[in-house]
Amino acid sequence: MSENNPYIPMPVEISKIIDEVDTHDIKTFRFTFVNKDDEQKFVYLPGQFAELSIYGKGESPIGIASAPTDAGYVEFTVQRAGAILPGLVTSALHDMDEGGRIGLRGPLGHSWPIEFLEKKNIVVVGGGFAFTTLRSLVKYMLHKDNRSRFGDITVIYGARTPGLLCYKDELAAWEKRSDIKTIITVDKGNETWTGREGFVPAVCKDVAPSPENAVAVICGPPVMIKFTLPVFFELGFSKENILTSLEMRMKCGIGKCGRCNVGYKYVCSDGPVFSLAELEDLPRDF
Amino acid sequence: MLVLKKTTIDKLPELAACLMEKGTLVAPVKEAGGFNFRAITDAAQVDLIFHNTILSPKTVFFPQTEDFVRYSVYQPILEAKPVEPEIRPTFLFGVRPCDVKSFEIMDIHFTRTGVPDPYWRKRRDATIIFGFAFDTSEEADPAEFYHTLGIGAADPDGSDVFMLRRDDVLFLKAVSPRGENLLGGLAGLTDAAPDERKYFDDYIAQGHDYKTRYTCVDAEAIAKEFEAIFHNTDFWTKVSNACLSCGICTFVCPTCYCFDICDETQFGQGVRRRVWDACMFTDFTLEASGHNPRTQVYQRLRQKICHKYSFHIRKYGPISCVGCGRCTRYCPVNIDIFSIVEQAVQAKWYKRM
Amino acid sequence: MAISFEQIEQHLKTEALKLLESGKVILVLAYGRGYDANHPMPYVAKHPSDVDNIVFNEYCTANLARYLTRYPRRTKIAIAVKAADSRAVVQLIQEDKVCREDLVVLGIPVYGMKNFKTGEVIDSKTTGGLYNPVLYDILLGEEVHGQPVSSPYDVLAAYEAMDKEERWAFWQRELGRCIRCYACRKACPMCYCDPCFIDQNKPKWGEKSPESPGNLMYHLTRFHHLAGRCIDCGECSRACPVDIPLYLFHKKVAKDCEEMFGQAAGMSIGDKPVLVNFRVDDSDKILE
Amino acid sequence: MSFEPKILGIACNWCTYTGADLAGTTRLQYPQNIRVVRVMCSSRINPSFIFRAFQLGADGVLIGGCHPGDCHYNTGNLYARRRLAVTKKILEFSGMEPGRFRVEWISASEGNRFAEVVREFTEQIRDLGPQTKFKISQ
Repeated sequence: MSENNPYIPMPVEISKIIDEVDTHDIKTFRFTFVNKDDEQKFVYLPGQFAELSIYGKGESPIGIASAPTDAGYVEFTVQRAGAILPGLVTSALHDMDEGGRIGLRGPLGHSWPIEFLEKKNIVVVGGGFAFTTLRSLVKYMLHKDNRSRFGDITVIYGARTPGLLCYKDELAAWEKRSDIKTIITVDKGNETWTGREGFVPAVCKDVAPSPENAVAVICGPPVMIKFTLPVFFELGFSKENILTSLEMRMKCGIGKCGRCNVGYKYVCSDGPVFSLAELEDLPRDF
Repeated sequence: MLVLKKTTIDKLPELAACLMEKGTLVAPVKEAGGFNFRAITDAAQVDLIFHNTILSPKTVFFPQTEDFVRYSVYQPILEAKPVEPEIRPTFLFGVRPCDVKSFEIMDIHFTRTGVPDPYWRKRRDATIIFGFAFDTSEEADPAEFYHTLGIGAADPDGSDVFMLRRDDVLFLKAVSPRGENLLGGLAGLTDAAPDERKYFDDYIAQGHDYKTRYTCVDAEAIAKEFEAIFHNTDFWTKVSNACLSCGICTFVCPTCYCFDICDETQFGQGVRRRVWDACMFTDFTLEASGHNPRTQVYQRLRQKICHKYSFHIRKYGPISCVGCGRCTRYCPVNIDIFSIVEQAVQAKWYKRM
Repeated sequence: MAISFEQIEQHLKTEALKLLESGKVILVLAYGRGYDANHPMPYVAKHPSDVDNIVFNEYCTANLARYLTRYPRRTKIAIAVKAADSRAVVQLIQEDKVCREDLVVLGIPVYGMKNFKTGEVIDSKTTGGLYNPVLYDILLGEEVHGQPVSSPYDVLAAYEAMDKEERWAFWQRELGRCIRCYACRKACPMCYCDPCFIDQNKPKWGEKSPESPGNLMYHLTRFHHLAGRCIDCGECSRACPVDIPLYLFHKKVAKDCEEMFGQAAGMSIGDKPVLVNFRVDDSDKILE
Repeated sequence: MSFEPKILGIACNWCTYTGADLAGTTRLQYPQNIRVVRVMCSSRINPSFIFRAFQLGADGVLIGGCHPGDCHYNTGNLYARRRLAVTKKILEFSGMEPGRFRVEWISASEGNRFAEVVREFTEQIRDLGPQTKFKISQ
């Protein structure tokens, strides 16, 4: 039963832990595969997710934060969760050290539609730590082999405070590059913050990316998505060209356990990436 | 060639013993609360004088708990061992036609689409199904409505061997090649006489005339109808006012497949297993972030009914319901899925036709 | 029989109509027709025109008090209660889950109810054995007197007489059948916790799979949580799809509580539930 | 191999636990079969602790609290008394040997009494033998 059993995770080792934010509850974990075969099998594209699996605690679906162009490892940015029922997996993971081993099941779900994005101008809009799969997308597009396949890239990324911005080094590097326009905003700055202040929807309105041959890729907390979608719609983006990623409680990740459905679609196997046009076809039950 | 054999009800233990030699026999057994399918340990346990079981025969292919991996929290992950399920040739004996139909519907979900589920597939492949016609001389149970779903009281489709009882004689007909092979090798069965063959064929043909509750349901149309009333909160509140939001209807249902994956650790040793879950439970969709898209009873009942009569149709084609009536029969407050469907049918499209 | 089911149904309809029309309540919790006459279901009448759908017959066993905690406070509700159900209402008032002022209690004096699944007559074996509601604003009919009264605890004698090994085997067998559909807790008017202790994952009190240890933990703790609160309506056992006689254990705990603390659950609004109360002169003997 | 009972002691911080301390500091001998968990008050003890302890292999559970009337929080042990009485009845009706569960009031000055109770209880459990009913098989 161990061969090709979709429920059995592959072992991975934590090779690096990066503390992303000043509240220390969001960390990026870099994993290397214990079995080299697994690395060959783990072929993914930005936007997909995987189940992080710790025996005795459970499994947790997390978006892949690294890009397929990062050879030899995969990264996941994980927040310590638990509002009503404690997040057992994320807490256990946060308590682990480099060298620890856990299980990984994936890649799961559909990626951002790379072929559809090719030759188009891309507007990437992210908020908070939901930026993970967007970071993967941006890294993928910025890779020297891929950059020419895409048009202009604009990144609009916001967090509540400067300390809560993830991937600070990378953001700084992007800001220096000429082939990507990076706009970073915080809801409320501090004494050292010299960048923009303001909510993501307002900033989007302000920046007003052109809808001409452009696709908006949006991911963030529900309230940000709720207010950002209309902004892009007003800017003239068609519903097919506004993409977002949904979240639901998942267990199996392969469309069998039946809990992550929105209408007739399973978020895990039919999503998590949906265009606004697709979402409008589904009942508002998420 | 049509193989039709017969035996008598009092010789049932002999037939059971014969099957038990060849593998595991799963058959209806009378228990304290009613009948259930159980692995038979004593041939005399098999009891065919039943209407239908409490839990559906899906328990054979999709047991309530299925172990995936055994692990120890003290040992590295590489020491975790996948659990090899013990799967022997199985004879699933005495399954009602509507339940046989449910296997076909579940096959679509588990093995015919997406990533196949290895456990369902292996168990399914190892099993020979003995369908068993309803007794059409009895009055139908008021909860049943398989007629609505186009299933007859004596449909042999999907079975490997199909059985029917005439007083104290039990006829067994091979439906599939596997069934034919099996029947040929079973001792103690005698060939049926020509007039009995006629009786058998007539009985099956007449199965469709046997009336359970009926309403005109067309898969495509009903799917659309439920989509149209999905946001009609008044309708859903009304039908769910009585709902207790327990898990009975989903646990007894032959086509409900939702499960949870849990890690259960005792004394440092644990097993990761899947356990049935129910969309009626409050924490079914509760995310770790605290967000729960279905906090209200009406949302959960709506999910259940729309899943069966709308989402499943759009995703896989058939209606995910076989009209066995279990959910209605065991509901502590008599919520009836048939009445809800009927109300939805009467709501609009039926009138338009 | 002093009063027929048809008369009660008539009274129920009349009172419900009056209450809804006058605006004194915004909803009436009563019984409506299910898929056939023998299978009525709880029904919520919100509009005077809904009143026609109200029915009452011998199969109307459900305890409607279960639905009270589903509505926000200050919702004006009229509720039809039979004897045991009225105790549930009293108990909920004691626990401050509902306000007395929000409720119009329509009492139904009745005996000879039947289980709609089995047709069995429901008497003091599975429920409290009372005929008249202990609390009502409007009585639909007249109080029943002169019927034989038997103790609800008589049925326990056989089980108390068992030795502990036999009893252990009995409960192992019964609770071992549990499929963890949680109908017992959902049918129970007193089980209103969200999340229920068994759904908590830190600490994880019991296993989720339907095997003996988890079942034992779930049921024993549930019996404990209902100690001094169970009003003996028997709904848990009737809801159970595999017929586990949960009422026996609940009755036993109720009996012990009554003996030790001298108070039965849900009999008077002024009482305090026994386990959130104490007397300085409680005897240490109860611990022996 | 002779049977060594495993006993879970749950003791209130103010009386029984301090009493146990006193037993220790005065070098009183009592069996090592008891593992004491300290809680702030006997009324903090959730009955599930007791069921779970038995499930996880305790052969006996001993609960210690302040004498009624002496509770550090005035009334905690009075609630606990009622609650634990119910726990005892439930264990009994489920078929568990009643002798495996005991509640004792032991004050901070009763080191002797603590040692005595533990000795007595351990012997009692030893006589009852291993607890197999609730224990989850490995």
